[in-house]
Amino acid sequence: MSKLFRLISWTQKGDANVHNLTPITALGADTPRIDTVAGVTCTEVSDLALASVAVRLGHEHAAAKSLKSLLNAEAPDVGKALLAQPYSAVWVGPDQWMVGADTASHELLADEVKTALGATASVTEQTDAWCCFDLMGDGIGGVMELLCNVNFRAMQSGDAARTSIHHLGCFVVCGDPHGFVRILGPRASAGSLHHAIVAAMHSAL
Amino acid sequence: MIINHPLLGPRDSAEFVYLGDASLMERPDPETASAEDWHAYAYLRDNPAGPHRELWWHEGGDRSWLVVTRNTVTHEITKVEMARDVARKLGSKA
Amino acid sequence: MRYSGFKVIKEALTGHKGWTPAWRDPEPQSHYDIVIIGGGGHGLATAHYLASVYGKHKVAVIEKGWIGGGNVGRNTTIIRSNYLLDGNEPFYEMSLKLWEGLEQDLNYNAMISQRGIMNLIHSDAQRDAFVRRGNAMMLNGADAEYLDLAAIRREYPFLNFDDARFPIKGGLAQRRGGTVRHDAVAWGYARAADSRGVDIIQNCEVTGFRIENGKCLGVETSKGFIGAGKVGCAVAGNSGRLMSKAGMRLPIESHVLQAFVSEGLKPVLPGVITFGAGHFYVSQSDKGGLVFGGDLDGYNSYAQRGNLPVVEDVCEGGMAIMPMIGRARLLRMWGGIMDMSMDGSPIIDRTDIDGLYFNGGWCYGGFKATPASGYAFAHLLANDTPHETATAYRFDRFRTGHMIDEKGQGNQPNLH
Amino acid sequence: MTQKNRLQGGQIDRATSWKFHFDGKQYEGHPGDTLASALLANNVRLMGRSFKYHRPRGPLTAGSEEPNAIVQLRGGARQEPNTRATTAELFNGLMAKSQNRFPSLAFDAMAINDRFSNFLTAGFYYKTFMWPAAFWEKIYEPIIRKAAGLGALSMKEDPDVYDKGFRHCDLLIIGAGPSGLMAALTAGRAGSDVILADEDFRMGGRLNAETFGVDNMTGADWAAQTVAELRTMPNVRLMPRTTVIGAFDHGIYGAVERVSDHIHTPDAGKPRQILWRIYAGKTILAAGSTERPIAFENNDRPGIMLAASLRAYANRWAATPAQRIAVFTNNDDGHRTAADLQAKGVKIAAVVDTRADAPRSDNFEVLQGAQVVDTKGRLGLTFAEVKLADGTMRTLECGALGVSGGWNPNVHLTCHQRGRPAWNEDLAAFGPGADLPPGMSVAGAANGDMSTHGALSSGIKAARAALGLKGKAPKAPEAEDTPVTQTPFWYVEGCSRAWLDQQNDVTVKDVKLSHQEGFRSVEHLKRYTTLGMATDQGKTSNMGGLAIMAELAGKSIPEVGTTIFRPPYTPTAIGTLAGRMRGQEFHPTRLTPSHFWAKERGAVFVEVGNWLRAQWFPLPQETHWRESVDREVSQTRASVGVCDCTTLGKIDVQGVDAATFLNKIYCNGFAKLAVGKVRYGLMLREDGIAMDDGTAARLAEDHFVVTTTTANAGRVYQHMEFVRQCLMPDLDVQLISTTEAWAQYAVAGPNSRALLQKIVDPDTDMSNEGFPFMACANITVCGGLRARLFRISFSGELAYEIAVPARYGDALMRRLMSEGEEFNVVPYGTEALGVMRIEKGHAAGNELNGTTTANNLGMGRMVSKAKDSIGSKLSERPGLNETDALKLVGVRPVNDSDKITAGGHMMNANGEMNAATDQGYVTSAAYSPSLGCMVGLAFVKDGSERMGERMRLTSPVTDLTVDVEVVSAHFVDPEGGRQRA
Repeated sequence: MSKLFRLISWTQKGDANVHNLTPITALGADTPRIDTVAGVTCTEVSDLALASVAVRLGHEHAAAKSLKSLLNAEAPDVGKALLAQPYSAVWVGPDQWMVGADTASHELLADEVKTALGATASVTEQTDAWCCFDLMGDGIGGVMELLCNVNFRAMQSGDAARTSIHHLGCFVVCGDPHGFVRILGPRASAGSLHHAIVAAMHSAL
Repeated sequence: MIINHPLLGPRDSAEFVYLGDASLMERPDPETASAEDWHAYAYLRDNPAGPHRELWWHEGGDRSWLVVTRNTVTHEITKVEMARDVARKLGSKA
Repeated sequence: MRYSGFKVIKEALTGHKGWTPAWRDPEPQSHYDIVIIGGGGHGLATAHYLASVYGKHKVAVIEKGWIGGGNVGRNTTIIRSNYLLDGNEPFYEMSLKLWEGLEQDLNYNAMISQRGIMNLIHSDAQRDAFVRRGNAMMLNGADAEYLDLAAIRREYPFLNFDDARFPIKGGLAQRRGGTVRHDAVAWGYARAADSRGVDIIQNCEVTGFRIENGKCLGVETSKGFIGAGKVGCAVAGNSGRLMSKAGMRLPIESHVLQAFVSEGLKPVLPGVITFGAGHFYVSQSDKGGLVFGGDLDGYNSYAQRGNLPVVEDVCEGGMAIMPMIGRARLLRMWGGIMDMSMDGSPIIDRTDIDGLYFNGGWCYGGFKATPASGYAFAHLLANDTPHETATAYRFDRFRTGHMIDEKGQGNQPNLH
Repeated sequence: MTQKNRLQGGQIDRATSWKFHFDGKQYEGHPGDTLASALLANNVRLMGRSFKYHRPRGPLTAGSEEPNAIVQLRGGARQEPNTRATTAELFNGLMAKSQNRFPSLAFDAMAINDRFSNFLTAGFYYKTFMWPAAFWEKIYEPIIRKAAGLGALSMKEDPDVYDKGFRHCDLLIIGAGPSGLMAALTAGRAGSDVILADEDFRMGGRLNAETFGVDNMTGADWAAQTVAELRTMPNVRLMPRTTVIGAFDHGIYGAVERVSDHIHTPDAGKPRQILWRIYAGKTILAAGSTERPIAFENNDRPGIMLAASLRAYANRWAATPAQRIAVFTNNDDGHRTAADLQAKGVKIAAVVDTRADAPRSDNFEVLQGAQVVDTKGRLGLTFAEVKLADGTMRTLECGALGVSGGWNPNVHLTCHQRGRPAWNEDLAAFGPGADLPPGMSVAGAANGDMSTHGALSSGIKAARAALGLKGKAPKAPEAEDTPVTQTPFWYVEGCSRAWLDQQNDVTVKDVKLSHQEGFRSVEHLKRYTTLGMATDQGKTSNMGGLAIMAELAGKSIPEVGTTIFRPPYTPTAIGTLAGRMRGQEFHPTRLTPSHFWAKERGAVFVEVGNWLRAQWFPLPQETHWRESVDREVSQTRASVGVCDCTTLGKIDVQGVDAATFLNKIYCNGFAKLAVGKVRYGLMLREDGIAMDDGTAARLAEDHFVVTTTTANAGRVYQHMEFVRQCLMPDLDVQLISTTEAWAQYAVAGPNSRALLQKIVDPDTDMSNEGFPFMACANITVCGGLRARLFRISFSGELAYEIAVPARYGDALMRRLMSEGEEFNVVPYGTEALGVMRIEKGHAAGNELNGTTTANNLGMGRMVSKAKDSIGSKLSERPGLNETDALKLVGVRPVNDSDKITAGGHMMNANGEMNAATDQGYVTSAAYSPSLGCMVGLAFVKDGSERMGERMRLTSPVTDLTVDVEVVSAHFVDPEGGRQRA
C-alpha cells in the first residue's frame, strides 16, 4: 500500500488536540451565544461532536449489534432519539443514524464510531456540518409552533423529527415537552436560524 | 398536501421534492434498448387524469425517494411506497 | 353587428335595445371541412384566422363547456416576446405584432396595454444571460432595452433597493410588452369568427375520435358524431386527457399554476415587473387589482386549484421585491392547468394519424401566444405545412435531439 | 351632540370613551364598537363611494360581507386601503378616511359618471375606445386607469411584521356561533384536541346580535358563559379574530389571526397578523349564513341595510343609523328587526312585507303584499316609495330601511376544492353539496339549520359524528325553534337601476343586457358584468344576479348554477402570506468559514445562491474594484493567493460499490481511479446534456469525496440519491453531504507549496513526487489537526485545496495569512477566481447552462463508449452531434482596448448581422491582467476549426460591436506546465 493510503486513517494520530488552531462557534464568536426572552433561553451549543452512520448493504444485523454495544442501548427507532451519555443518537433515515458526543472527550468521534462498526457501516464526520441551539423554559411550545411544522404538543421526550425552519432543513429533538428542545441546523446558516428562533421567541413569549 | 410516509407517517408535501412519473424508475436496458425506447422513457408520459404513480423525494426529511399513488383530479393519495423497495421488485422482475 | 362610436351612442340613448348576441348558438352540422376542438383562446383564434386569412368558412369550434372558460379566462394577461432561442423568438414576435393590430382586426376592444415588461436582474450571471437574450431579441427584430440600476431606480422607485437580500443590479425591458383584458380575447375572436360563418358549439364534449385505417374522420361528441376533413386539437391543459382518446402519449405533463389578484388599488405599477431572485411577477389591471403569480405547484394535476406553500412562496417574493404591498389584500386565488412540455416549448404539428392535428404544450406561455398560435395552426390546417415561424414546434424534436429549452432544465416539465 | 344615535344596552363598555377620526372629524365611541357601529352611533351614514358611478354609500351589513363601507384605515406607512368599517375594531385614536372620492365624500366630482350611466353599461369598454387606433394607449386608457381602484397604498414599506405558524388538532371548528360553540363544548368535554376559530373579536355569532334567549339567559350571556367554560379546557384552543381563509388538500386550513389590528400599533416584537396553517383531523364548518337583499330602484342609498344587520347594530352595539326606520322583507325575520329596534325606542315607519299573508303586529304597522319601488335622499335615505297591495303608492319617511330577502348559508369553504353547493328548496338558497372537502362536515345555519335550537343541536350532532363519540348525546339547551320556509322574492318588478353588486355598480339592467348579448353562463355573466368580483366577493350580490339570469333563461337557479368560490374567504394581507420572509430574511444566508475574517479585512461580498462570498478584498488606496481584482490575480499568479471555496458542494460517497456507482453517475470512467488520486468528472442529465462538473477524490477503495459546483450542489445530491435508490438499489453505496462540515481553501500560485509546507505537519511529503498533481490525502496540519489535502487547480497555477473542520476554518485562514507574509500572500475573491478560470479556459456556470453538451464543451471524447452512464445513450442523438455544433473557444479583441461583453453574439467578420447569421455567443468575459486585455469564452459554431479567425462580437442591447479573434480557451499556460510543477 502506498504511503498515501497509510495516511487515510486519523486514528493513528495520537492526541488530536495538540494542534494550535482555535475554533470559533457557528455564530462566529469565541464563546456560545445565549439569549433569554421571558424566561425562555436559547443557548448555542458548540461542544457537540457528530458522526453519521449508514449501514452497509447486507450488514444490518452486525451493524445494529455493534451500534448497540457502542451506545449501550438499541439504536433509536424511526423518529426517535437516544438521549444518553457519553453517546447520544438520532434516527435520520433508513439504517442511518447521527451519533453525538462531547467534543472535549470525543474530538475524533467519527474514528471512534468507525472503529466500533468497522466494515459494517459507512461513517462520516458531521461535527461541523451542523450548528445547535437548545431552547429551554416554559412556553417553548408557543415558540416551536411559529418555527416549524412538527406537532410539538404531541412530542414526548426522546422524539425527534427532521423539519424545515425558515427554509432550513433542521433536526428537532424533544428533551422535555415542557421545557427543553434541541435544534440542529446547517452550520453555515447558523445566523439565519438563530435570528428566526429569537424572533419567534419575542413574538410568542 | 399530506404524504403518509411509510416510515415517518403523515408529512407535509412541502418537505418533498417532486420529480414525476414513477416510470422514470424503469430505465431501459442499455444493452438491449432501442433509440425509440430511450425516447419514450425520457420524453413520453401517460399523464393520466386520475390515479398517478409518481416520485417524491423527502429532502426535508429522511432523504428517501417515495412512490406515491395520487389522483391528479382530486389529489387523493391512496398508496405510498419506499421507492427503493419498488426498484428492487422491478430489478428482480428484470 | 359592427361596433362603432355611433352605434354605442345610439344604443345608450335608446336603452340598449339593439344589441344582439356577440355570437350565435348553433347546433352542429353533420360535417365540416375543419373541426377545432377547444373553445379557448387558441381554438377560437385558429378559427378566426382560418376564416379571415385562409378562406376556410366551413369550420366549427367545439367546446365542452362555455368558451373562454379555460386558461384564456384564468391567466395573468401578460404579452411579451422576450425569448432567447431562434426556435421561439420569431414566433412570439409575430404574436406581439398581431396583438398590436388585434382591436382593429376584431372590431373588439381587448384593452391591449403596452406599458412594458421589466425583467429584474440580481446577479452578474443573470445579467450575462439577459444581455444574451436582449441581443437575440434585437437580432430577431424585436425591441429590447438594458437598464442599469440607476435607470431602474428612476422608473421603479418603490422597489426594494436598500434592504434586499438579492440586490437589484439592472433589468431587461421590452417596452412593447404589456397586458390584455384576457376574457375579451376569447370573446373578440369568437365574435369575429362567428361573423365569418364559423360555428361555435358550446357544451359539446368530445368523447372520442373516429379513426379508420389511420385516418381521422371526425369526432364523437355529446351532441353526436361530427364529421370533419381535418380535426385540430387546441385544448392545452387537457391535451393528455384528449389525445389519449386517440391512443397518443405526449411529451407533456399537466401541472397546476396558481394566479392571484388583489383588491382594487389606485394605480401603482407602470407595467409588468418580474422578480429575478424569486418566483414573482406582477402587473396592475385597468380595474386596479394587482395581478400576480409565480411558480407551478410542481406536481401533476388536473384540479384547477393549488395549495398554500406556493401561495406563500409567491407572496414572499412579492414582499421581498416590493415591500409596500404588505397591506394590500389578496382578493382571489385560482389555478389553471398547464400543458408542461418536456423542453418548455410548444408543439404545433400533425400527428401520426392522418387528418388529426395538434396544438399544445404551451406551458405557462400560452396566453401571449394566442394570436400567433391561432395563425400558425390555421396555416398548418389549411396548407399541411408549418408556418415559417413555427417550424421548430415538431413532435420529433425530442427524438432527434432538437429541444427548444429556454431555461436549460431538460426533460423535467415542472422545472420549465 | 355626540353619539346621537346611541341606544341603550349593547355589548360595549360605556364606562370608557375613545376618540377617533373619520375624514378629519373627531368622534367618540366605546370599546366593543366597530368603526361602522361607532359612526352610526354618531349619526354618520355616508361612509364611501361606489367603484364605477361613485354613488354615495353607507354600510349594507354588520360583518365581513360588507360591500360599501370600505375605508382607508390608519395613515403613513401603515395606511390600509379597502378596510371594512363593519369589521374594523375601534381603538383609541383610530384614524380613517373615505376613499375613491374627490374632493370630498359629500361632494365627489366623479359622481358625474352616474349621469352617464347609460353609456357605462356592462361590456361598454369592449365596444368602444377603438377609434382612432392610436388613441386607446395615449388617451382613453390613461383616463380609465386614473379612475381605477378604490383605496391607495402608502407606497412605503409596511413597517409591521407578520408571523406564520403551524397548529395541529383533532377537530377544527370554524365559526363560534351557537352551533360552533356547542360543537366545541361537546368535543372539548370528550377530551379531544379542539381548535375553535372565529373571525369576530367576540365569540357567539348571531347570539350576540339577537334578543332571544338560550337556557333562560340571553343568547349573548350563554355564549359568554360557554366561552368561559371552553377557556378552562387545556385541550381546547380558542382563536378569536381568526378568519379561516381556505380549505386546502388533506385537511390543511389557512387561517389569519389578527393579533394587533385592534390596537394602535403592535407591541415590540409582536406581529400584526399570523398566518396559521392548521392541520385538522376533522373539521366542522359552522360559518353561519348571510342575509341577502332585495333589488329595487335606488336600493343603494346610505341608510338602506340588511334587516338583520340593522338589528345587530341595535342589539350588540346599541347603535342605529336613524331614529325612524322602515323594513322591507319577504320573510318573518324582517319583523324581528322592527320589534327589536322598537323595543330600543326607535320609531318604526312600517314593515313592508311582499307577502299578502304576512303576520300582523300590535306594535307597528305591517303593509302586506307591498313593495318598496323607489327611494329618495341624495347622501342618505329620506323617503321610501311603497307600492301597496292595491296598487296605490305611499311614501314612508325614514332614515333607514332594513331589507331582508332571506338567508344564504355560508358554504364558501365547502367549495374550495371545487365541490358544488346544492339547492335547498325550503331556504330558496344554496346549501352545502355532497362533495365536501374530505374530513369536513357542516353544522348550524351554514347547513340550513336556521333556528337557534336547530343550530345548537346540529353542533352536538356534528361533533359526535366527526369524533365518532358513542353513548347518549347531551341535550341541546332550550332555545327558539321557529321553522323557516322561505318564498323567493329577488327583485321588484320593473326595476332597472336596482343594485345587485353595490361595490362594482352592477344593476339588474346590466344582467339583462349581458343575457341579451349572449353572455348567459354564470362565468360569462360574472366576467362580462364584473358581478361578484368586488372585495366582498359577491357574498351579498351573487344570488340576486343568478336569480335574474335564471328567470331570463327560463331555467331554475340550480340549473344556472353558481360560480366557484375561491380562497381566501375574506381578502388577506399579502404581508401575512409572506410572514418573516422579506428583506434580508427573504432567504436564509449561508456564511463561509472565513466570513468573519473576510469582514474584518473589509471584503466586498456577493450573493451566490444563498451563500455570501468575498468578491474582492479592496485595499484602502484602491478606488475601483478592477484595481483590487487585478492585484489579486497578478499576486496569485506571481506568488500565492488563498480563496475560500467551501461553497463547492461536497458529497461523501462510501460503500463497496462506490466506484461502480460513480461510473454510472459520471460520463467518464472512475472504476480504475487509484486511491489517493483525484479525477475531473462530467455529469450528464439522462437527456445527454451536461448537468454539472467537479472532481472526485478517492480517499480509500470504498470512499470517495465528490465535489459539485456551488449552484448545483442540491440538485446533484438529489440526482445521486435518485440513481442510488431508484435505479441501482442493490449497490452498496451510502451518500451524505459534507459541504458545510469542511472549510476548504484554494491555495494557488508558484509559492503555494512553500506556504503549505509551513502549515502541513512534517510527515506529509509535499514534494512534487510525494504529492503530485491530482493527488489527495487525509493529513494533519498545525500540529495534529485532521485535514484533507487535494492537489487540484482551477487557476492553472501550482495549486492545492486544503480542508479542515469548519470551526477551525477561521483560524486556518488567519494562519495562512500570517505564515504567508514572507511570500506576500494575497486573499482573493470570486472575481479573481473567475478571471483566472477564464484565463485558464475552465467551464463554469455560464458554460454549463443546461443546454450545452460534452461535445459543445470540447469534452466529447470524455463520454465513455466503454460503459453505460446516465445520459450516454441520449447524448448520441443527431441534434446533439451536428457537424457545425457550438464549440467552446476563447475570444480576444483585435484591438486590445476593446471590450468583450458576456452575452454578446458572435458574427462573421463581414456581412449582415441578424439572427440568421448568428454564429454563437460569449458566455463569460473578464479583463485579463495576464494578457493586458479583456478575454472571453464563447460558444462558436464549429469553433474548434476556426482558431485564428477574425469575427465580430455584437451586443446591440448594450450598443457594442467589436472585432475579435477566435483563440484557444486556454489563454494562460496552455500546456499546463505550471499546475504540474
